[in-house]
Amino acid sequence: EVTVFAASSMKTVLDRIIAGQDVRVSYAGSAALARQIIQGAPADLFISASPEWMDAVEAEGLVTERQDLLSNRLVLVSYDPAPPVDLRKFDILAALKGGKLAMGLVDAVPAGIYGKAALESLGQWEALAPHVAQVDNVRNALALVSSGAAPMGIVYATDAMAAPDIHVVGLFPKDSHPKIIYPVATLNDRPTTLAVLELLNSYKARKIFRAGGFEVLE
Amino acid sequence: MIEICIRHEVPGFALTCDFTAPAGVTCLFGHSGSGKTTVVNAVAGLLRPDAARISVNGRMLEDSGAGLWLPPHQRRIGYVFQDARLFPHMTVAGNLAYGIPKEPKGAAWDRVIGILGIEALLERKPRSLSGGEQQRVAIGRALLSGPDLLLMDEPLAALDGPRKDEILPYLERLRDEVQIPILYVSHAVSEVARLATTVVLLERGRVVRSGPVSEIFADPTLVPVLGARDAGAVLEARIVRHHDDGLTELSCAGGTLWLPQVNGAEGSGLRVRISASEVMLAKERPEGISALNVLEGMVSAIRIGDGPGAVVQLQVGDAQLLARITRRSVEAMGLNEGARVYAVAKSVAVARADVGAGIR
Amino acid sequence: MIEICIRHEVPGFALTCDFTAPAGVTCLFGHSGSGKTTVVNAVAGLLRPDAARISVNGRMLEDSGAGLWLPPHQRRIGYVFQDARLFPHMTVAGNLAYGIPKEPKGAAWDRVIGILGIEALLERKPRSLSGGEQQRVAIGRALLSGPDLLLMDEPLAALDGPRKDEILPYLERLRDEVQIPILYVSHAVSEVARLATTVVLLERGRVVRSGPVSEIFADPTLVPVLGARDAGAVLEARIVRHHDDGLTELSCAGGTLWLPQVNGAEGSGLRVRISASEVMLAKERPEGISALNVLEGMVSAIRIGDGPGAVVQLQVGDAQLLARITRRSVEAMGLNEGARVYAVAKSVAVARADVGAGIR
Amino acid sequence: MSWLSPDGWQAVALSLRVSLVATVVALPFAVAVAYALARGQFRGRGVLNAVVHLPLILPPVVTGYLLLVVFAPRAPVGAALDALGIRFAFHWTGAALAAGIMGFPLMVRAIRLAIEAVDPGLEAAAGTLGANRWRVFWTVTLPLTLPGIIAGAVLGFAKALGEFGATITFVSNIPGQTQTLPSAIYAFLQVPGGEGDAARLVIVSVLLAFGALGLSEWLARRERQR
Amino acid sequence: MSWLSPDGWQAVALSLRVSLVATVVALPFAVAVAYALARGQFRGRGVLNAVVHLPLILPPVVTGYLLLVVFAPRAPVGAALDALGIRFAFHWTGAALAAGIMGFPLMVRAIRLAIEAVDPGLEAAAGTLGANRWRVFWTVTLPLTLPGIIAGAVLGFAKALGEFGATITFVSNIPGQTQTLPSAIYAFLQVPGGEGDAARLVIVSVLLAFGALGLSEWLARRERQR
Ligand SMILES: Nc1ncnc2c1ncn2[C@@H]1O[C@H](COP(=O)(O)OP(=O)(O)OP(=O)(O)O)[C@@H](O)[C@H]1O
Ligand SMILES: Nc1ncnc2c1ncn2[C@@H]1O[C@H](COP(=O)(O)OP(=O)(O)OP(=O)(O)O)[C@@H](O)[C@H]1O
Ligand code: MOO
Ligand SMILES: [Mg+2]
Ligand SMILES: [Mg+2]
Repeated sequence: EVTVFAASSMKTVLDRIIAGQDVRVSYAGSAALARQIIQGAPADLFISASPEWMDAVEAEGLVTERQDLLSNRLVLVSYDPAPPVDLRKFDILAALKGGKLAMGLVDAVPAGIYGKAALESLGQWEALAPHVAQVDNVRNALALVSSGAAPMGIVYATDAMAAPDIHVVGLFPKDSHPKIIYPVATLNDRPTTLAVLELLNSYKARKIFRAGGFEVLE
Repeated sequence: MIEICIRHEVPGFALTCDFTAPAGVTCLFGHSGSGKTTVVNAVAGLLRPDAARISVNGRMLEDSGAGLWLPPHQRRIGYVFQDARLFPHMTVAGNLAYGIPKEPKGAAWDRVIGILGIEALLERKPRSLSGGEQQRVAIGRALLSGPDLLLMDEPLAALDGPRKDEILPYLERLRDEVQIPILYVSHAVSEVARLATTVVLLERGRVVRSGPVSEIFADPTLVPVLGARDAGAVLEARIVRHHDDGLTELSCAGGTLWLPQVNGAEGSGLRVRISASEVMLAKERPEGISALNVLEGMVSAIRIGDGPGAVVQLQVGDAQLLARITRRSVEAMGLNEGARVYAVAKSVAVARADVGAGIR
Repeated sequence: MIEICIRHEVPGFALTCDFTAPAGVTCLFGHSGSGKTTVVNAVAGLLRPDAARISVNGRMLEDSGAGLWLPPHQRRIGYVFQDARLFPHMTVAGNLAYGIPKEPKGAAWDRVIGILGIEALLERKPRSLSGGEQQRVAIGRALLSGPDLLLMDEPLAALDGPRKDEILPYLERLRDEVQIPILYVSHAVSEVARLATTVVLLERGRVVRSGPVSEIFADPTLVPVLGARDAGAVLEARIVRHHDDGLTELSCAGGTLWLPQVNGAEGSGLRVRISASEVMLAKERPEGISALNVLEGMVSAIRIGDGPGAVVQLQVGDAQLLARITRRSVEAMGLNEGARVYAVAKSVAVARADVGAGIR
Repeated sequence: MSWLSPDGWQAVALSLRVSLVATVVALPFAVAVAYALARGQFRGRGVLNAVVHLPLILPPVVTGYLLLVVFAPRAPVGAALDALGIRFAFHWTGAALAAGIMGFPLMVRAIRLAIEAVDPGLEAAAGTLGANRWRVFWTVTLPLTLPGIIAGAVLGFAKALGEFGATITFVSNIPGQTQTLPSAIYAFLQVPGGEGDAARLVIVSVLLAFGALGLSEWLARRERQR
Repeated sequence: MSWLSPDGWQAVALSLRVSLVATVVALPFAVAVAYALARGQFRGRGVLNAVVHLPLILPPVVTGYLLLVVFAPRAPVGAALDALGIRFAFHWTGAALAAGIMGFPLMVRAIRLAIEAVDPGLEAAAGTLGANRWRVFWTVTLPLTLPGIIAGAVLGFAKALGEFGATITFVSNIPGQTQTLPSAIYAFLQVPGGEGDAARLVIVSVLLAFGALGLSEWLARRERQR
């Protein structure tokens, strides 16, 4: 039996890929998982939502093989229906109409860090900073928007895609923030572990990842 | 005047209690479990009986027929519980003021505090008071709430002898100086005899006798009910003179009584209880004896008990006296109804705990 | 034999208490706050005095000089508290068995339960017992723990009169049938007189007098300490015959006494207390009176009090009797030391609560 | 001060305010509910008891999520309150609400035990002295329950200081507005190497709570000695 | 059953096991600490009291982190225990440890209040009957504290059922191994469309806790009536 530690945003797609396999997945925040692995958790594979935490694990000499598995896009979502716009020419502050912009923790969780970088490169961060409501993970940012507590939020395209009750206003340009990377690493060389890595790279898996909104990295 | 009529049933106990009590102290008297507390709680509104009509001085507190039931706080009733129930987080003054509708405290305040002798305690917390002091404060608290009726459920039962003696005189002053009716529960005969105007005798939830205290206590047929040891007549007396040697001369129906220093103005009335077991009978007026009280009377009834004792009732003037002596003496002295005899009682023995107003 | 020597100081109170008590019941007697409970607690080990030497039948429980201090559970002491302190979560049987080292319960179990009359209560919980029953169980529990010494701190103070009477006979049977010393605290004279072999009189933390009960109670100089009302001599008497009319004939130092039915075999000894206030004095032997007890004696001391009273000590045979009469009578009768007088006491009055073994 | 970042100090100040307000505001409700549970004989007592315990039982995220669904400005309740000028969402008051709700069962438990220990005889005595139920409660039951109320308040305050999951889900983490100590600590723990900063905040938070505990023990002792 | 996924049922079973074990194992320690705090007169009483409250004050993530740092297989303590065959990290026993520690202050508070209400006179009486301190504790203090112990146990059990932050941080979220109800709920809430599954688990968790509450109220009532 193989144990995979995976960032919790992977749950939908990963559950589908490993269905019927002898694989258990522990979903939690990347920081918690990385720390646990560093402290000796019995994980065979680690899928992180942030390259930094994978770096931390690798620095401990625990990684046997590492690969950038997936990428993602940042999107601006809104509670009210809105026509798609080009975010390069869109005044988010005005569109908030005094409400909050929901994001992950801008210094702590990956979606927040990427989002802040994007806003900075678009020259909107200064103005928006006081209006940002930060939450501990992207899903809670999405919840803020879908409950109407925040009129808009910055989340992953994958989250936006699966949430029927919110509206995508626009995709942030790829070059507005560092590339979003979900690295995967094996933590031992057991054949069963390698088999799971193979499974993640299989055609079927790619199909599921893409269907879930991810971009599959070669 | 209190009119009480209560029907109440709980598994194993049925209460049917009707009585009317005039002003003064009405003692509910009866064995443990006879229903005394139940009656008092019903009057206070702490218990809701199956059916009841209760009125105090004409004001209806409860009339189950008419669907009337006043909650306790609207009954204007003062309740002194056996266990004081002072509020531990308040000072004595705070406890006393609790039931007073509004400031300023007025004359009643000083008067009640004076009667009860609790001036010095006002700033203290209840925990630091002795049992007797606590009960006095509890009485003051009930009084100061300006009640139409005072309920006292064995207010002295938890106290030992000396502390009882300390507080009884205050109760007497209450009875004599405060003009509200008191319903008093006790199974201590000496308390009842000393305080009661009216006695209501309860037995197994029913009123078996009620009437003025002198009548009930002089009734030899009630001796078994009251308890042989504690039977004894209650006499009304009047202070004639306080003598220099510390004795007080009293006149009562049957003649002159001498008691050690009794408080009270010359001419004022008081009540003396002469315990049946302390009365000695003599055929001739005894001479050269230390006992000062000798009353001449006529045997009006003799009740021979199951044991070695007998109770003799004497008509002394227009009052009655009881004497508890041995059957052997009844025979030896040839006593029978109508015989003239002398009742002899020591001053110090009579003084015991049975005279109104504090003596030792 | 108990040897006790305690020094203890707390702010405002210093205890210096030395006494040796023979077998039987030793009563610690004294006003509230005189240090009785402090002594008992020190003996039990519940309080650690500044300095103490305490031994029971030669076994040292505490010797501060030698650094010896046994904790309570190693002292083999039975303590009956004023407030029973039964374990509420155990049945009566559970409470009784608590201090018994090991099963099986053996003969002591049946004997103690028999003496205390608690067979019928064994399966009940303490909460449902009356106060008197609770104290009996507490006594049984202490006894069954097989103590070398029994401590009783006002075991009856919380009980009212009838309940006291109910339990006193059990204590007397204890004293007479169980051969362990008892240290008994009380400020009720009648209890002390009835139970004590030895009396230790405490005042403000110091032993003011100690000695056999008959000596202490017949001492007119101690009347103010004991309380005038409760003073009275204790006489040793012997049962001569139980008569058919319910009276028991006793012989004592000064002559014959007649009391209502006393339990006890003919020939057995018992103790009679004749309260000073119940003794009447006469110059001539009175005739034709209901009082059966007339003892001839000689005035051995007269103590005139501050009030109207006086205490007269009589030498009656080789025993002493006290009579409390008025000063007026002392003068009227021309009493002085050496005068021959007759002491008169009613059978029923003497019988009060002061004879060993339960009578009403 | 350089030991903590300005954001850190801000979080400390905010956490104190949030916890104090949460405790002070929740306390009367806790007392009322505890009284009802201890003395009441009404239908639905069991249900009330269960509902009060909910925040203890539910994962904090769920509680936060439920709060969000109820109090969001667009939700019916939230909108109604908004119209009255009462705001919870993204406001420190919301943090206080979350903290208060999370600490509520702890307060109620402690206070209820204390009320159950008050002698009903004293309340009956107050009744016979003319005090209606309301006055009896204020002048007798409540003062006698004080030690338990203090214990409950401290428990609630401590819990409020530590509350994280429900707070961040409900009011997110706006520095100076809703970033309490636990949120700040969490944020530091999410980035590699943030443990040192987190540790400093943990120390502050522990010191605060110990202060509250010490104060409560002292108050309780004083109360007992009176 | 199709109402819950197999993983869901597994989480329910695990949560029950974890909470029960946590409560049962923590209870004796809670009683001992409560007794020491209520009756002890030793130095460091204040410190003990403060330390006991720590899990309440600290954000659960911090508690979880500290547990991880202490009990992980690579940490000294964890390694030592591992050598003895005792495993906490990433094992259901670790979830129980976290749950027990988080519920500990609640248990201690309730039990301490109950012990403080036991009449020391009864303990002294037991002493004079020859019982040493140990026997007095077992036969007198403890039985009289029972209602408080029941209350404390239920509070601890409820808290254990709801514990999330410390658990997921310490032992991760491994299905069948360390995935308790709250972790499972969390996982469902992390993905769009998981709310329905989460809600079902929430209902189960609420029902379990209500059952425990009802049981405790019933036990307490029975105890009082005896
Ligand atoms: N709730 C109840 N259920 C059953 N019986 C009750 C209840 N309350 C009182 N009783 C019974 O009613 C009877 C009268 O009780 P009450 O307390 O009035 O007696 P009392 O005369 O005050 O006795 P005491 O002198 O011992 O105080 C007793 O036999 C008691 O057992
Ligand atoms: N811890 C203490 N601190 C100060 N004074 C104390 C303390 N314990 C007892 N005392 C004082 O010691 C004295 C003796 O107390 P003790 O309880 O022995 O009296 P007692 O003779 O048993 O009285 P009572 O008959 O009222 O029971 C009292 O004046 C009491 O106030
Ligand atoms: O209820 Mo928590 O898991 O302590 O925030
Ligand atoms: Mg009664
Ligand atoms: Mg004492």
